[in-house]
Amino acid sequence: MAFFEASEGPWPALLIGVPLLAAFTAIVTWRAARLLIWSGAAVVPVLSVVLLARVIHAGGLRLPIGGWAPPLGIAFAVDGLSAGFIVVTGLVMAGVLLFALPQFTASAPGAAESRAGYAFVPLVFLAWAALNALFLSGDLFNLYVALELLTLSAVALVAIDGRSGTIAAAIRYALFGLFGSLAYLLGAALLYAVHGTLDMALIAERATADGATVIAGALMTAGLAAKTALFPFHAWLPPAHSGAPAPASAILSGLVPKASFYIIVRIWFDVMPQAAGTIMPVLLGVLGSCAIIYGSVLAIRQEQLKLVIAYSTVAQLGYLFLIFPLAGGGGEPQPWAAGAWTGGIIHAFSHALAKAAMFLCAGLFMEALGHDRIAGLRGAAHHLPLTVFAFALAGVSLMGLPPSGGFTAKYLLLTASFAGGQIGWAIVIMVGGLLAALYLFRPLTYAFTRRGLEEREFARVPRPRQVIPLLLAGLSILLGIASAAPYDILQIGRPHAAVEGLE
Amino acid sequence: MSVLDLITILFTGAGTVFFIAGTAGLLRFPDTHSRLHALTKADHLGLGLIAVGLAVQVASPLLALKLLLVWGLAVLAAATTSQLIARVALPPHLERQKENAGQ
Amino acid sequence: MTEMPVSSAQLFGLCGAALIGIGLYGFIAHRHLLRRLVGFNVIGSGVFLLFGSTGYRRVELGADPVPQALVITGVVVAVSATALLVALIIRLAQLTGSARLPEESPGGGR
Amino acid sequence: MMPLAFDLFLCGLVLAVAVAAVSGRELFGSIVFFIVYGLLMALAWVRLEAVDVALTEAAIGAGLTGLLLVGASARLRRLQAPEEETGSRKARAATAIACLSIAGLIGAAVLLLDPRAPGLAPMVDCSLAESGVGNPVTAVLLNFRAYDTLLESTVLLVALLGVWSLSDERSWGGHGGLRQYARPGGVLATFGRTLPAIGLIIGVYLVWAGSKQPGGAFQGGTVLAAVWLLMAVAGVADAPRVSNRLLRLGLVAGPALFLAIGMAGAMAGDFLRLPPEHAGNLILLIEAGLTVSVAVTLALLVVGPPQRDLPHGEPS
Repeated sequence: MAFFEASEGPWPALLIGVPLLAAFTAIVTWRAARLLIWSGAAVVPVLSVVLLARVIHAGGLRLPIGGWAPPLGIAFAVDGLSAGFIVVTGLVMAGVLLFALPQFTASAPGAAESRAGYAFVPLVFLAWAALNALFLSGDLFNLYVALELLTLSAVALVAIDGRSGTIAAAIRYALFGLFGSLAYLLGAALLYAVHGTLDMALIAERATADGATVIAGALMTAGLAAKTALFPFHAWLPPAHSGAPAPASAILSGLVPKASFYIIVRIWFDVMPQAAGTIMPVLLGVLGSCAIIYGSVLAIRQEQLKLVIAYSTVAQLGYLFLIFPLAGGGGEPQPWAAGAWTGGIIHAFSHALAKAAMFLCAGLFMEALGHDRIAGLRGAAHHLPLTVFAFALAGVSLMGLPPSGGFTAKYLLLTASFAGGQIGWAIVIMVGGLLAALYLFRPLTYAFTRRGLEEREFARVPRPRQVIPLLLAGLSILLGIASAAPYDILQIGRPHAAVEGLE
Repeated sequence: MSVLDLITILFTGAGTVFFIAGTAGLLRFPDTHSRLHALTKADHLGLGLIAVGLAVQVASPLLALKLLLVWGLAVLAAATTSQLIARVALPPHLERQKENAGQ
Repeated sequence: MTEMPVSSAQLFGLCGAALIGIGLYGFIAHRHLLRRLVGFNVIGSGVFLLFGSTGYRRVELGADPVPQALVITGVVVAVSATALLVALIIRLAQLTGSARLPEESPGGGR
Repeated sequence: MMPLAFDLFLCGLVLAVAVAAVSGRELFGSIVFFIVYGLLMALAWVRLEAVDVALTEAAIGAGLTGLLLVGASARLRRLQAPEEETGSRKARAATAIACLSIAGLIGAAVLLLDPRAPGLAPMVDCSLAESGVGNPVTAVLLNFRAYDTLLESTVLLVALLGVWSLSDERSWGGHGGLRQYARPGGVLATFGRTLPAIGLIIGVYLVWAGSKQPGGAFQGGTVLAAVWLLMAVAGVADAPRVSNRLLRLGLVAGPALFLAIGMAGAMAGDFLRLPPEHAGNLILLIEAGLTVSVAVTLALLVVGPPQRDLPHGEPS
């Protein structure tokens, strides 16, 4: 209770309450969807920034909910990491909703309610509430409920297109996702049985490396890794992410897997770092490396743009897991750990922004062309220059070229692996960047080819919609240009051991 | 051992026998409908007997009434569900016949 | 009170662990999606039973209500997931005539 | 020794039925075994002195889940979706060994737990007086950890949105695809008219009793949902159109009321705080709202996506 003042007041609650209220309203009346999107996209990101400002001002916050302090009650736990994720979520969600506005809301005042339109708007708001709830939560079981809310809305979003292929993809995703949630829940139950609380901060104080705790950690990690599509649990991701409508794909690929990754990070860096041992971090790193190589190679082989982007997500999620061998593990904190940890998180942010931008670009290509075959992108740069530019900008971040957020992230990871004498990870990171260049240059090359211009029919795409992916891609670049700010913000509320080091 | 105890043993014992018979039917009968037949008849007679056997043991008459109420509700619920299951379990061709006949 | 080799709480906890294994088998070994769903629900109730059993270790204090409340929440979440999956499976069968997932191919896609 | 022997027997039975449910030769039989399994599970919960969970397990875990599965198997059979053949014997054996070792690992974790750990029971007892209710499980669900329950009530909504979105484009806004099984004037139709009254009383009683005894919004709501479904199946009431505004209000009423009370607290300083002097009434209010929403949502989840246009000669 020491860190909390009543003046911190309603910000965390509003970040969950406002999207929920929007979702409830949208369930009752689809006519309000347009208004809800505009106001939601305006209000919630502002709330996230206010929360971030409070965190910068006051440091980490702990707010017991309902006046019941843990272990009996649940507390919001906010630090730089959670505030950062909430702001990125806010930006991506706002962009996606505005992008989807003409697609999923009434075009004319008297238009009839449509199936997909009715479901899409509340589902996105519910996913938003779930993401915010997840990043704000300080309680393991509460995380489970938020995670399930997120998973089910994500599954519904995958299936919203209604074709048999996407239904099958949604089922496969649901099976992986729900199984992952159960494994996580089992781990949380065991931790409660050992420590008598579900509050993460309290468990961190009490945690030891006893057998039951280690088994619990392994179960939770396995379940969450399946939800994060870590190799070899990645099979569900490409069909699910490429089959959904573009705005849904942007959320699914940019944000949803980050949520389960966030929990893994919380578990191994905050809750029970001493139980990590030496094998688990290396195993996660190896699987991450496999994901980078395997995902990239398959991305190169795809013929459809959305599948390229989806396989690229498999690869890019792999980088996130390199922070476990580079920054984690039991034993004394290493001087390079803070750099690697921050690099991994910045990678998550920049990938969220860049990948959302890419899927929105793919959506625009599909709208203009009616398909997303790479070979059919000829002339795109001429007809949709803004979109191609946004795609290229996002690509710069994914490849890790300066001055993007992706570059900062990979630079920090590389530095850490050299500093720690773990050259193997560095090689994987560099090879991964090279492969990313290969799979992204192919669509870009086609887009810039002018040959065969006359045979391609490009439908007109309104300019404001083209600006949204451009803004998102621009933000992922900005993350690299102004990399000092996210670096400092992420250290807020971190245990001291992790902050020292790389200066 | 009082007379009441004897009644309890007698009734619950008889109830158990019916349950076992019902379960044997469930396991041995060839199709859903005959299994249903075994279950609904035997088990609810068994449940009633056990409820009576227990009712004579409890202290307050209200509690005894509750036990019997449980039996009554179980019978009603079972009658309804068995109707439903029986209809769901009709093979498709019979079902279509039934639908055609109904319309 | 005589020392038992296992307590009731441990017994039900072990039973939960075994149920998880049984459910997992059904979840992995079958291809028919409804059967996988049955497996999923068996895993779920095994997890719940294990969770609940740990709240029953100190009988003299009374059963711990926190795991009970959380299990109720879990059961409701599980039925929500089951309902969504049932609808998806039926839709898949309506569209493709089969209640199984098409085989995976690394080409992925439609 | 007797209780332990009974527990041992019960666990053995549960495991045997679970094996039957997972590996039954035909799908329908395996689902029936799953329902039996759920009921035995409820018995296990009673043995763990968790009557609230037992009620939930019986109503939702066995009843509603069973209903969903039975309904699905019937629909699949009507679609003539073929039954399956499982993989090779070798693959199945490998799977079985893997599952066995995972279960063993989890079992080991169970045995490693400290048998004397008290959990939070003493703390719940201490704060029970301030919670506004006498049933500790209800106190945890609707006061100490009310936030979980708020999110949980929206999970149901997400599932329903997902189910609805699976309709045909042209059936959107129409009625749910529930089949009516009753012949007019048949046994089922009679039950459909007589049982709802009893069910209504039981459902409301479960919610009302939840503040002091086992019961609550989710258990009561399930019973009410079952009553409604029974009426629909028996042809007494029709599944409503998904475009019905009143229906949609009913869906969100409970969670929205819950959220409103929570936000009122947040504005006063503490999200979801229930002042001890009003906590009892507020919880009853939230439970009443949740019961309506849970009942409507669960019933509609069973009904499934909108599938048919206005049925002929059926009063809406």
